[in-house]
Amino acid sequence: QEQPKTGGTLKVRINADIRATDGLNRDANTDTVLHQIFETLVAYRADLTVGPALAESWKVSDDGKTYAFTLRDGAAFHNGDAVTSADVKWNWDRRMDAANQWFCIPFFDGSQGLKVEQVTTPDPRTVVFTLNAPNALFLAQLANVQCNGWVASPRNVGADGKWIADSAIGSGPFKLKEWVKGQYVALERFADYKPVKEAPSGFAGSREAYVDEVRFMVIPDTAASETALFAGELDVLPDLESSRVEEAKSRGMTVLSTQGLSWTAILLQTKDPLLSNVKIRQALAHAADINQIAAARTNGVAAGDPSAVAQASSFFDGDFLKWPEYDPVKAKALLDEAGYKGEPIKIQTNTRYQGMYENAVLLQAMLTAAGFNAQLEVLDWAAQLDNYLAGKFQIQSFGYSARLDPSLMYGVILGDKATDPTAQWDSKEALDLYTKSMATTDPGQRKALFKQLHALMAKDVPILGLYYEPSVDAVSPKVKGYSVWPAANPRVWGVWKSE
Amino acid sequence: MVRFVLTRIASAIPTLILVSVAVFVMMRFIPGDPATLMLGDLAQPGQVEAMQHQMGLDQPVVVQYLIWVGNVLTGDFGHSIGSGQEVLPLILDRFAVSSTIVFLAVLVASAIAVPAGMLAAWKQDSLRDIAVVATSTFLLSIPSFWLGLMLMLIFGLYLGWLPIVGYVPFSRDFAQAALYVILPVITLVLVESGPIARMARASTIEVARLEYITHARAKGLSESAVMWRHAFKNAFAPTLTLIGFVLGSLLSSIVVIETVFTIPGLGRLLVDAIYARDYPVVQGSMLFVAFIYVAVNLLVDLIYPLLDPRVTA
Amino acid sequence: MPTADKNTMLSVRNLSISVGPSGKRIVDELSFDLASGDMLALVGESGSGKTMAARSILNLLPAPLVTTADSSIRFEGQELIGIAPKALRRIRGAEIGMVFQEPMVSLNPAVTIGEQMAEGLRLHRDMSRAEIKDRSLAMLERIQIRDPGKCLAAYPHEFSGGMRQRIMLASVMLLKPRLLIADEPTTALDTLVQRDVLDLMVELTRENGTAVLLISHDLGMVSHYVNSVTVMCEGKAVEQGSSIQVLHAPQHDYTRRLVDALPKRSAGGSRKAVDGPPLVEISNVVIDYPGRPRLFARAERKRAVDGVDLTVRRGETLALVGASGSGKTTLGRAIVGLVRPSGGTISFLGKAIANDRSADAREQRRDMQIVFQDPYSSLDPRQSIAEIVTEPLKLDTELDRKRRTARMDEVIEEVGLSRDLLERFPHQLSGGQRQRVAIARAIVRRPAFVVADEPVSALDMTVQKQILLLIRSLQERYGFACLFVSHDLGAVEQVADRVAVMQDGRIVEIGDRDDVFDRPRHAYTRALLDAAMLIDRRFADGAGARKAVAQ
Amino acid sequence: MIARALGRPGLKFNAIFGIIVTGTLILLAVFGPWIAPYDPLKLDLPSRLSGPSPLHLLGADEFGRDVLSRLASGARTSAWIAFATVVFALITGTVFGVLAGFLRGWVDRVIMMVNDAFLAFPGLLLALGLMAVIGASREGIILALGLAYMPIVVRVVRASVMSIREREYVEASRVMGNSEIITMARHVLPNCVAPIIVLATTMFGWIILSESALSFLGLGVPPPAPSWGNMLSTARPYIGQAPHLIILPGLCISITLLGINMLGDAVRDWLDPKM
Ligand SMILES: Nc1ncnc2c1ncn2[C@@H]1O[C@H](COP(=O)(O)OP(=O)(O)OP(=O)(O)O)[C@@H](O)[C@H]1O
Ligand SMILES: Nc1ncnc2c1ncn2[C@@H]1O[C@H](COP(=O)(O)OP(=O)(O)OP(=O)(O)O)[C@@H](O)[C@H]1O
Ligand SMILES: [Mg+2]
Ligand SMILES: [Mg+2]
Ligand code: NI
Repeated sequence: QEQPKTGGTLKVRINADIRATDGLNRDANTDTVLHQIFETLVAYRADLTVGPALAESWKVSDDGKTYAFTLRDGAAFHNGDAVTSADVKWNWDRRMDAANQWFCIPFFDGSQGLKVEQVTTPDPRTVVFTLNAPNALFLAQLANVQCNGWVASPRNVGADGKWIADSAIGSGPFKLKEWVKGQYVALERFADYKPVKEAPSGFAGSREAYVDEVRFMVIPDTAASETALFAGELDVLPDLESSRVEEAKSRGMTVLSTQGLSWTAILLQTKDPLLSNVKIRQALAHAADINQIAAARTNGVAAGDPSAVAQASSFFDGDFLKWPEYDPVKAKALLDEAGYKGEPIKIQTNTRYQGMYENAVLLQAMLTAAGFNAQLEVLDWAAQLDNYLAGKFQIQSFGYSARLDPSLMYGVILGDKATDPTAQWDSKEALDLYTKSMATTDPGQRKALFKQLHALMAKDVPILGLYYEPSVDAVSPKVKGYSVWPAANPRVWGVWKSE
Repeated sequence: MVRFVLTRIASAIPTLILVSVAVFVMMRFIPGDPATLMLGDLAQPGQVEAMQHQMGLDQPVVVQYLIWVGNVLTGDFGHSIGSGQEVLPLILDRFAVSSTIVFLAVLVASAIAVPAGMLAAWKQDSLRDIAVVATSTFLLSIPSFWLGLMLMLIFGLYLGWLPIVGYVPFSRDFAQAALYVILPVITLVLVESGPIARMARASTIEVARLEYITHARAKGLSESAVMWRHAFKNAFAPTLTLIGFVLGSLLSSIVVIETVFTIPGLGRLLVDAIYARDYPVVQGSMLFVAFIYVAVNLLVDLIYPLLDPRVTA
Repeated sequence: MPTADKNTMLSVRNLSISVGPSGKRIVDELSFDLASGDMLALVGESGSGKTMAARSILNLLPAPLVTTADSSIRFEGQELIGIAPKALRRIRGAEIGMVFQEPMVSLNPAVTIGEQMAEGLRLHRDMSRAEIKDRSLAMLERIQIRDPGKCLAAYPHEFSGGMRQRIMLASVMLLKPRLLIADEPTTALDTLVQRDVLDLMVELTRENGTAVLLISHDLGMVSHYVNSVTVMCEGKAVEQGSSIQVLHAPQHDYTRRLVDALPKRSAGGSRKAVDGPPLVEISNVVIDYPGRPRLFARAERKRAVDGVDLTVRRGETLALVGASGSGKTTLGRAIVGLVRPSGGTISFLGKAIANDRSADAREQRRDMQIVFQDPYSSLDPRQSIAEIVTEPLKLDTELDRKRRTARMDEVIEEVGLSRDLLERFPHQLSGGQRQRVAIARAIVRRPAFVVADEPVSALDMTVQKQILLLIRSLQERYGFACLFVSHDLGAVEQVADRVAVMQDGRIVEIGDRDDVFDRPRHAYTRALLDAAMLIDRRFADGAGARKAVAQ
Repeated sequence: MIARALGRPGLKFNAIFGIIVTGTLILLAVFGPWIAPYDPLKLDLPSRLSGPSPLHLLGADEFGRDVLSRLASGARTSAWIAFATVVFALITGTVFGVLAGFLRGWVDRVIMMVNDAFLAFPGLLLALGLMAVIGASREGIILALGLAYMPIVVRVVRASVMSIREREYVEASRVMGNSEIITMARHVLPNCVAPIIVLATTMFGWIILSESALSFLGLGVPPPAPSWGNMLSTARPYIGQAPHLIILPGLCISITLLGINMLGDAVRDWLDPKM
């Protein structure tokens, strides 16, 4: 193992410019960049358990209702100010202020069960959260990557109470150096960073940085970014298309991959006159060879997974793979039983996300082979999303953002279709199981609940899960210490460049 | 002169209004909106509506339009929904990039193609002519993005001579900037030389048939003097119109090249904004593109009389 | 065959021009000599190769045309065929100047007059800028261009056809070339200006000992100014000799036909049968053209016709003569409704028709027709001759196809066109034939009134004569009235019953033909006639011509 | 032109080449499905990204679909779109161009104002908008490209109508007593035909290019139906692995355009009375 060395510039691709630095106006690229600058109290480890970040440790009361976090020793903002518990509370209050439209508010205001009743700061290094009831997801939501619930310096906000444009004073291992809009975001190493003791894993643990500068290059075009990587103009290319792995390897790049958390699924509109018939849905499940689709799409990196529990998750085991097996003959029989007479079924997809498009093409071929009259309808992504939100589709090739806990994933697909068109699975029984899974903190019990949920889903087929999009990153051979993890967001600490 | 320019600009106003209305209506017609896109599958119930309300998208389209027009008239093009940047500086920034490449390309293409076309026409059916005709027809037949990809593959990837992605403004580092614009400019030059050379050739052939060219020869002028002093202006006039057209249309179609070479230009801004349903940016840049189009046409009309005095501005 | 003597300047031998090295011959074994200070005319029918012969001297043949190997053109002892390009350029412009046939297209529209005049001087003569300018100004003055200073900075399109023709001539003569080739230098000019220009040319010849090769179809002019003549027909020189000899005692058949075709006053004078009721009445008509929009000033309107009163009676021919640009065409177009008068009334058969675009007025207008000044551009290039001639008949719903064809055949015969032309298109006809098609189209519906705008100006003598006779005979047969617009007094004399003279948009004199020709009252009419007499009359009167030559 | 140097006689080289290429394109468009060895949509995952082989003569794409079959089927798509777009743009453009050029006055002003707005409006947005409204379809592309090219036709037609309406034979028709409509139909329109035909051949090539550019940006012919443009754009990621996927459709476009441009030149020469 080579010894880490400091210095150099690391160039990482992002496919679109970041949106802002306040964490409220966000997308995946924004999350990635800002999490290098800012720190949440706790963060996910690579095995999806929650570990220390800004808080070096925490204590949960016996009733499971209070969480006391101790801030990392020596934690400081990029402007030199020490990070205090008051800063944590200030950030929390700001986030929970409805005027700021933080989209994670529902996770903490009781509307989904969990409610943070109080935040107190007994001393500068201790901050205490009091909940309405014990909750399995509190830490997970605090660590939620997309929520950007990190702690920023109050100096980021001007006298008018508004975030100063492009200001980014955090406590992370890198500070913002320059943001050239549309071109790149440059970060430089924060020399006074004091890492926690725990070894780095995921977003948690030590964030010791080695490179002097990191440049997140905005390269929207995939092919161009690959070319740039091969030509040595780029060091890290996150999210390499699985089909491009061979090519990258043949050009001497290091390709790293691991199971992912973004569930790729085929949505079925159970309110559709045709698809409301469970036999037809079952026929669909029998017609689709999810293992072949997964293999073709991910080049064998990921296996098919019909359940809402990812293989990367600690809850996963073989039971979650139980599903109507691939059997076109049976599919045909079921179709006949259901009285299907070749009515056209439209599969909505888009070309913005190649995975969604290719899955749709493969599915269409399989459905056609099984006697369905399936047609592709290629839409603009925004239009497809609109349809998703309104429930306006028969079949849609879709992919969910990463959810780091199975309950969260079930939470997304479960619901009352009458009030929430984004709900895919409208089942009272399942909803009860899901609610239980959140209130229970014991992992063993939760796992059992998930199994029950999955068994129900395999009967009902409200959605056709395909696989979890693996994280596959390609890095130049000069880059050392880089690793991938299920949450997929690249981390540039712990990375150095050889020679 | 002043009056002419003013009336021309005034006559462009209905065009601009029409464009702005069309853009506005069309953008609102297309399914999907910025709030949806921003939240995606992470949206919690009610959040999309709240965001739409905050963006003012829940108001009637007519009201939205009038508010927008009112603001534009006071010079306020609004802020980008995506990045929160002010729209006008954003557009000007990106336009500086696109126009550098487009103007450079059109300039070089004209400087090569016009003389080539004219020299070819001067000796019709000579070997030189055949070479020019064959080359320009060939260039005319290559899709620009394909050519761009091939050049990128050869010079960037295999030979490694030139950078492939990105852009450096000339104001920052001239030598670097020059390196970065070479490939996109060459691609555009190759693609646009075809039509310009053909036009120059055709109009020169037309002019060379005319009596005053013979008359210039009868005066004892050398062939090159006849060509540059007598044929050039007359043959260049129609070519200028084409160059103006190329210039105008390139500014809106350069997005393809910007995509290939990852150049943060106006075209990409527009297309990305369309995909992201960033209404203020789409509206602003469309209006800007239309304005530039009108301005280029005006410029051509102003130069034209210098070449052909029969046409008064 | 002439033989070269010592002071021969230009000696052309066996000049043959063919389309491509082995194609059809356009000029066939042409030989002639020209001495310094002398004038030689090439005359002949349209398309006989005059222009090409002249162009070949400066090696300026258009693309597929070439001179054959055994041709020889010697200029001051130097062979010009096959001469090196550099030596040729020294001769072009400096030693041999050429004035092209079409003044409208011989000047570069994008270069100022001053620059185009100076160019030759700068190239061939060692002169300072100021000198060049002085010379140019002096020359422009001599050719009677008003305000020569302004002229130098102007562009060709700002001048009338006649002015451009004079400017062309000036720019060539400015260099005082040893040999001047002038191809139809006066076609666009009225008789007055025509005389001035030719006089100037003669003067220069005297001053500098310049030899002139003049190409013209105008025998009157040739006889007046030129000593020796070569008559060409289908590429061959059919007759050569002194102008008096050739024109007064033509030997060759073709020459005889040419000379016979010269217009002469029809015997019997004005016909008296024309005292019918007025057909067209024009009173106080004013016509303005909207001027070009100016940058700072308001558009200047141009008054083309300024308060004209005119009556045309049934069955008569009223000739409208006058200088180029005096408003003749404009008036004719206004009568048939193509131009709207800005004042005054035009009535046809007692009904006011000006400014009336209703279907009713259209109906009525079918009774009057126009033969345009330029027949070629008035024929749709995509219609066959048969279609062109029958088209007006289609408006008559009573006529079926058969009757239309019968009517067409009749008219075609009347205008003397052969039936095998019917399937051809306008570009496949000669100028004279096209003119006749235009006339056929105009009379096929038997209109009561026809405006004939310069129906003969583009034609050579023989064809011209045929057309004039045709008009006369058709008129006798159908009794239609005709407004005959022309600058050619010879033609007018031949066909007109009455004559109106226009100057600057006004009618300055109107009366019976004989009255106007023999007893002109207005000074302008007199000047016009004098100029014409000088040229035409002297030729008619052989003694006068001889006297002129002897001078 | 080239043939003149190659030594005539007979047809010119460009005409021959143009006719052969266009003829092949038409044949492919009509008989493509019968010539193609496979269904262009049939997946064959084991052969994905494979190069030319006896099984797939021109190789297979990222889904193992037969490239030859897809090219043949793409010819049909491209040709049909180009053809329909040209017809659409020509008909609408000619109608408006003739109206504007012949009637002048306010009709002209209104038409030209709208026309300028169309010209100043990036075709890309038009395509996106229409596609969103009509749904991704060939008809959407035809309409979008047609509307994008119509203003050019309007301009060309208007210009030639304006020059022709000043000709004396048009005046002659009026003097004859013909109504404006007859004059327009009988004398003005037929004489605009030459520039319109030349424009049509040129436009055919432009439209194939534009369609491929649109497809390249993901706005063209909706997959999985193949068009040369969308084949090119979906093949882009495999440029190094399976270069044939990008070279072949590119070549098809270039050769077709070359043929059509040459045919256009030949038509131009043929219609030019001075040649
Ligand atoms: N470029 C050319 N190619 C082939 N034939 C030509 C060309 N130019 C002229 N001709 C032919 O050459 C012949 C002679 O033409 P030319 O211009 O010398 O006649 P012209 O005697 O000057 O007649 P006009 O009195 O009408 O001017 C004509 O029959 C004409 O059709
Ligand atoms: N379309 C026009 N626009 C502006 N001025 C015009 C136009 N047509 C003619 N004129 C001007 O009107 C005047 C009369 O022209 P017109 O054509 O009637 O003369 P003409 O007597 O027929 O001359 P010519 O003998 O040369 O044919 C001229 O000064 C001319 O320059
Ligand atoms: Mg001639
Ligand atoms: Mg006239
Ligand atoms: Ni005459």
